[in-house]
Amino acid sequence: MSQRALDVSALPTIAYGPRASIWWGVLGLVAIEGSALAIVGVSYLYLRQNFVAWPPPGTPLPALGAATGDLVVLLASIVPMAIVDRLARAERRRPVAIGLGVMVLLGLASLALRALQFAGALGCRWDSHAYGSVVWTLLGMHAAHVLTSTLENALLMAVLVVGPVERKDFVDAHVNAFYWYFIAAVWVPTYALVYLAPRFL
Amino acid sequence: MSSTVGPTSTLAPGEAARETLDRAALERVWSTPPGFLGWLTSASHKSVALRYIVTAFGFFALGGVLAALMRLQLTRPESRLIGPDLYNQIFTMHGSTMMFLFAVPVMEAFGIYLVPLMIGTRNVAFPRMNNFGYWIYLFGGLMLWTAFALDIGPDTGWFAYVPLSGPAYSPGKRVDIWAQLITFTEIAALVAAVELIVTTLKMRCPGMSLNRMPLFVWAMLVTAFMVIFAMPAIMVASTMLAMDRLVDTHFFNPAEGGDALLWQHLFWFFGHPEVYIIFIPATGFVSTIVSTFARRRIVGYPAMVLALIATGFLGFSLWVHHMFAVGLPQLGEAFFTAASMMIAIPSGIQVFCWLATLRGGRIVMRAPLLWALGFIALFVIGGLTGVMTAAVPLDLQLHDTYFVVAHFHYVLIGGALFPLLGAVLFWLPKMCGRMPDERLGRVSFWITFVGFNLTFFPMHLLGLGGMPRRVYTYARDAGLTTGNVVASAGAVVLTAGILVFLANVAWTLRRGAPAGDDPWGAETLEWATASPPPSYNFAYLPTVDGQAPLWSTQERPVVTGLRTDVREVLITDGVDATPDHRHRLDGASVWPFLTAVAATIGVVTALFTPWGVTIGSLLALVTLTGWFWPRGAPAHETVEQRP
Amino acid sequence: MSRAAIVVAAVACAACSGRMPVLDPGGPQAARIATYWWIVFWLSALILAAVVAFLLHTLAHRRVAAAPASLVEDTRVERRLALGVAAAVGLTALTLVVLLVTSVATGRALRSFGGTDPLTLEVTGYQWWWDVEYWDPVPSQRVRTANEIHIPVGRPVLVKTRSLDVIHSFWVPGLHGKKDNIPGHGSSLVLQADRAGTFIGRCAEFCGVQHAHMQLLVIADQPEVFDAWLQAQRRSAVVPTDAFARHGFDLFMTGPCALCHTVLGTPAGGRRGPDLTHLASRRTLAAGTLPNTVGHLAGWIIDPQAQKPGAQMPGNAFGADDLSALLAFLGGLS
Amino acid sequence: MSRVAALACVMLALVACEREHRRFSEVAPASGRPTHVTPQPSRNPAEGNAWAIAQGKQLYEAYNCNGCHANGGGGMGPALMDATWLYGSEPQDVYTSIVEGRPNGMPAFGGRIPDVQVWQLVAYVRSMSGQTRFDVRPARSDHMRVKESEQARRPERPVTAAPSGRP
Repeated sequence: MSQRALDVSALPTIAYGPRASIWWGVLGLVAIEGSALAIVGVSYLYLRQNFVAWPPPGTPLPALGAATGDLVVLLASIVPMAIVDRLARAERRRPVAIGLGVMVLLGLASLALRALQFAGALGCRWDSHAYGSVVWTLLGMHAAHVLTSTLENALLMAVLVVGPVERKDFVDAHVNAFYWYFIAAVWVPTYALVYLAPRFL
Repeated sequence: MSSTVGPTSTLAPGEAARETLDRAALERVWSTPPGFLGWLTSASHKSVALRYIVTAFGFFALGGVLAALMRLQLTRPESRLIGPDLYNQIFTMHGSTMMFLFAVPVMEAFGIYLVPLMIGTRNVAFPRMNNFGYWIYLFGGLMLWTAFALDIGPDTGWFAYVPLSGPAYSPGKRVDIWAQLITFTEIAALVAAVELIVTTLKMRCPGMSLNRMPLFVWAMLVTAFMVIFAMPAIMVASTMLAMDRLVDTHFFNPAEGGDALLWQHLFWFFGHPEVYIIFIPATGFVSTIVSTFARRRIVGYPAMVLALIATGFLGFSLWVHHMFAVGLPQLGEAFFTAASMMIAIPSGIQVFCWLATLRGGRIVMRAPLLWALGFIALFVIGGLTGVMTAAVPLDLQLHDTYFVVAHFHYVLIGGALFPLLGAVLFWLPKMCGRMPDERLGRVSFWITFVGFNLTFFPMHLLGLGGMPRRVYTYARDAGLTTGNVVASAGAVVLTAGILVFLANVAWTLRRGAPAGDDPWGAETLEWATASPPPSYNFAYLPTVDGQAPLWSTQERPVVTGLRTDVREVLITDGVDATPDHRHRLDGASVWPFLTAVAATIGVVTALFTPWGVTIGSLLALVTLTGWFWPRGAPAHETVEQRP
Repeated sequence: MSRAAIVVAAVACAACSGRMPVLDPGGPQAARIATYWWIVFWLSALILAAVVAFLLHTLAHRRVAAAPASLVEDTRVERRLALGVAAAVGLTALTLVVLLVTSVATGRALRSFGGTDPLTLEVTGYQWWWDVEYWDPVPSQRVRTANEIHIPVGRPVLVKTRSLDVIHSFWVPGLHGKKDNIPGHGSSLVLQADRAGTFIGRCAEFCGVQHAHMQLLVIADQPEVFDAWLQAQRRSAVVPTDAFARHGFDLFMTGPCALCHTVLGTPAGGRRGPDLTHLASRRTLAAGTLPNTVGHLAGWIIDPQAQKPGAQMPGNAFGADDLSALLAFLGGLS
Repeated sequence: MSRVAALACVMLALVACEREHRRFSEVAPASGRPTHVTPQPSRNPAEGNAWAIAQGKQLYEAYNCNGCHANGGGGMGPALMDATWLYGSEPQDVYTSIVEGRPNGMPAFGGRIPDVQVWQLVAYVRSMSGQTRFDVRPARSDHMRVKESEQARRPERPVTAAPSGRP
């Protein structure tokens, strides 16, 4: 059989980045959620055409404080996430667990800041007018992503603490990082659209 | 049965013994648990896909019954048989069922069944997700049909235009049911799409570089990408609609800055690609069938691939041709007319390549080929009427009339159902190991073909005669009676044809002659294994060196060294398919089923209260934790590390 | 088979075009569209015939497949096939360019109609009837009617489409294509009749339970006939002097009718249903559902849900005498 | 077991029909001439039906109830969403108010509005203060937002009390 066989037994059983199939799966998720957010963003601009003033009269410009804090937290969180990513590739169980714990705290901080934005910074309710509906939806969708990813990080941390730990858990940590980069990065245009655009449009 | 690919392979006696041992080990690891539990938990792409196909045809039958009811009502003018309220539910259910519960799922199901076999691997990339997608799909369909049985069927058309479908003009939960059906559909379709993309890109057998991929796999790949970029639009739109109805947002309320046209843009940005999501896999069927029975490769493989990709892109640039009657700027009209007409070029390329293939081949006339040939004729008609409706001036007359009904049934039945039925006959031997009856296959084709044209050709004339779509009746003196009577008579013939076809399938399953590995003499890898394929697909994964591995006279090496004690597959490079690493897939699990139940509880509760989202999420959190919680991996994969 | 279908289609089209409003244009807009239709139709028929003929010829002269499939190919044959495909694709592209250019030209022609002094109408779609207002700079000269439009032959008519509930679509196939009535968006189209006659119009966008029974009539008259009609429509109704009809008038005003319907010159000012000031001058009832006869009107008043289930008009249990009186009053609204 | 399931299905069906069924063909009883009709002491057929309440909402606008009761907030006439109802908040009470009228300006609509529509109006008026089932109350209309929608309204249990200075 050696003549007509391609022996793959020497190949590794773990891979990171685009070599791993799960990485492509997460890329698909990112494409789906990125398109969905983009479509809500386009809807925001489409609805803008129906208004003379944006935000409509009686609704203040969205306050920047909590949202900018959110921006700082999310962008800063890329650093610990990148460290977790590197530690995961080195398959270091305890440091990865600790790093994920930090990420969970940062995710909760972002969600707390988001709650402040809903509670006051937007200055309107979702059922006030179409402007209110679309900004609540944009922020809500993004918050749902932050929440999902934070829960994933927490679950993975629990797995790493309790065990038994498999090597593929580190690949999971690696793709969690990939997903988190997307979430942090996509907050920049979302923030610009919701908080900065009304000041220029 | 041979473990190598190519007609001349043989095995030495020692190797045969080894193969027997390997097969036994693989069967132990890959087989689905028996009984009801196995049915719930299966992680096999084949059993999940077969379930998908059977369920989809079940919904097809239900949708067909609705179509028959509509034809019955329209046979006579001013008929009182079915009232307008029920009729509106019926045509909405017919459209939603056929599009969301039959056409898209059945195409993706064929992809899930065939793609791993065609690219020479053991399963799809995420087997548990695959199972989850099926349950979500099934629960979505059951929800819709339960609602219909309770007189809460949606009644605003499969396009659910606001403000008619909005909170002010559609009280009750009918439209909410429709919006939540979209949630189910989109989850199932997206899961299958990601599944197919990752499987195709990362799990092709060594040697199957992108330029050697079978055209059917290309078609499924393009389709999956279209799903990924089209579905989010309807996901956003239906969420907006549900929120307008449930928590009083104003997305579509013109008095508060919302916009009815926003819905149309979002819906058709999904809705038009949707048609290609159904049609492109069908072209994959046709390419495969034509190539097999013309006994030669498809003429112009690169042109075919480019045409598929071009269709995928162009499909997103012509949604506005569903909206010409709203009144658009002139430049916009010209652009969208041009884009809509341009898509005829890739479609034309495919048709001409099939014709050239037949011309240059040596044709074996068998029933599956007959369905493919019928497709070519009907699809050309549907394509030409499509060009007619793409021109703004003509569309202003034809839009929303029975002409359009005729057009899209030519495209969807002629262009997708005919190839699908051909594909059922073609792959039935592979799926069940038995040959369908040739004569019944031909008879059912001719009855269906005649019945189809009798039903839908007169509808062109009805449209020109001024009959709008979605009317439950028409006046006695409107001059529409003859056309409607002919169409209804045609529907009887069409139904008879489909019934003969189904009888053939039923006969095949019980009495069909044994098929053997490759009864048609086809070219792709699924024919290199047993019929039906073993749970692990191939004892040794094949390698290929060309587009038609089974027609190659070269003997090719097989892959060895994959573990047989766990569900291990080979992950290869995305472009040239060189081996990269070995990967262990998850096995059967009940958690995907439970997660689907959790999601369903959440979605159904969300019909009544926004808390449904929270309830569903919390339940899903529990089941997902169960899903991903480690349960002892094989020793070589656990980490022996200081904690 | 399909060739036969095409022949049948062509014959059927030719035979029925008299009965098909789209192909039997009554004005320049519909005529332009019909011309374009015939260009596209014959080109399409030609293409379909060519494809089917090629396919049938291929099947009739097919080579027998004795040997199993092989990958050995004759380069000369391959070249010929590829050239054939390329030529066919080129022809397709050329055809599409022709169709695109003629389509854009037709579109431009449709926009160029309009003239300087069009008759202006505002057509508002409601579930499930049409409200029509003839515009005039002097408010008192405006005319409101329902489900029936009279236009003068030879003069362009600017139809402004709008809606206050759901989306409808104004479509008179004998005169022009359709234009949607969309809440929050105004739109318009210009149509014109070149011959006197009655053209049936319909709502073409699904708008709810009674979408099927939402028609209107467009009646093209010679200009002087039209002017007389318009003058008549400007007159308010008068309170009947005849005691019987007067009883009907009282019933109308104090009963359920006046809450929904307007009769100009009387206290009735409801706007939920059609304006009835000139009901008796119209040809149909209930948006083209029934002919306007006394019998049908009586049936409609008593039990509209039997004729048009789901319509907004409720049933009314009038006694025989009251009903006759009401009909006498309504019959006087000409 | 299967009997329980069947029973559950039947009940589900009844619930669904009650909530969703659209009764187009109900012909109103005699309403040709203004008469004083005494309310039937039956339960309101429109109360649990989403479509009927939505019809009531449309009629509320069409018959210009807003003219005096301004979106339920009150104006020339009393508010319809507060905690104290002058003439009672039970369906029969509201029916009587509409059909027979009330002192100080509420006209009698008996004979002008068919009975079916009166019951639809009654159900809608009660839904404004959240007194009907939450799953049949209307969502927002396609108008300017002036108040929260009926479905978002917290249920009110108003008491009947004639204010001082009025009979």
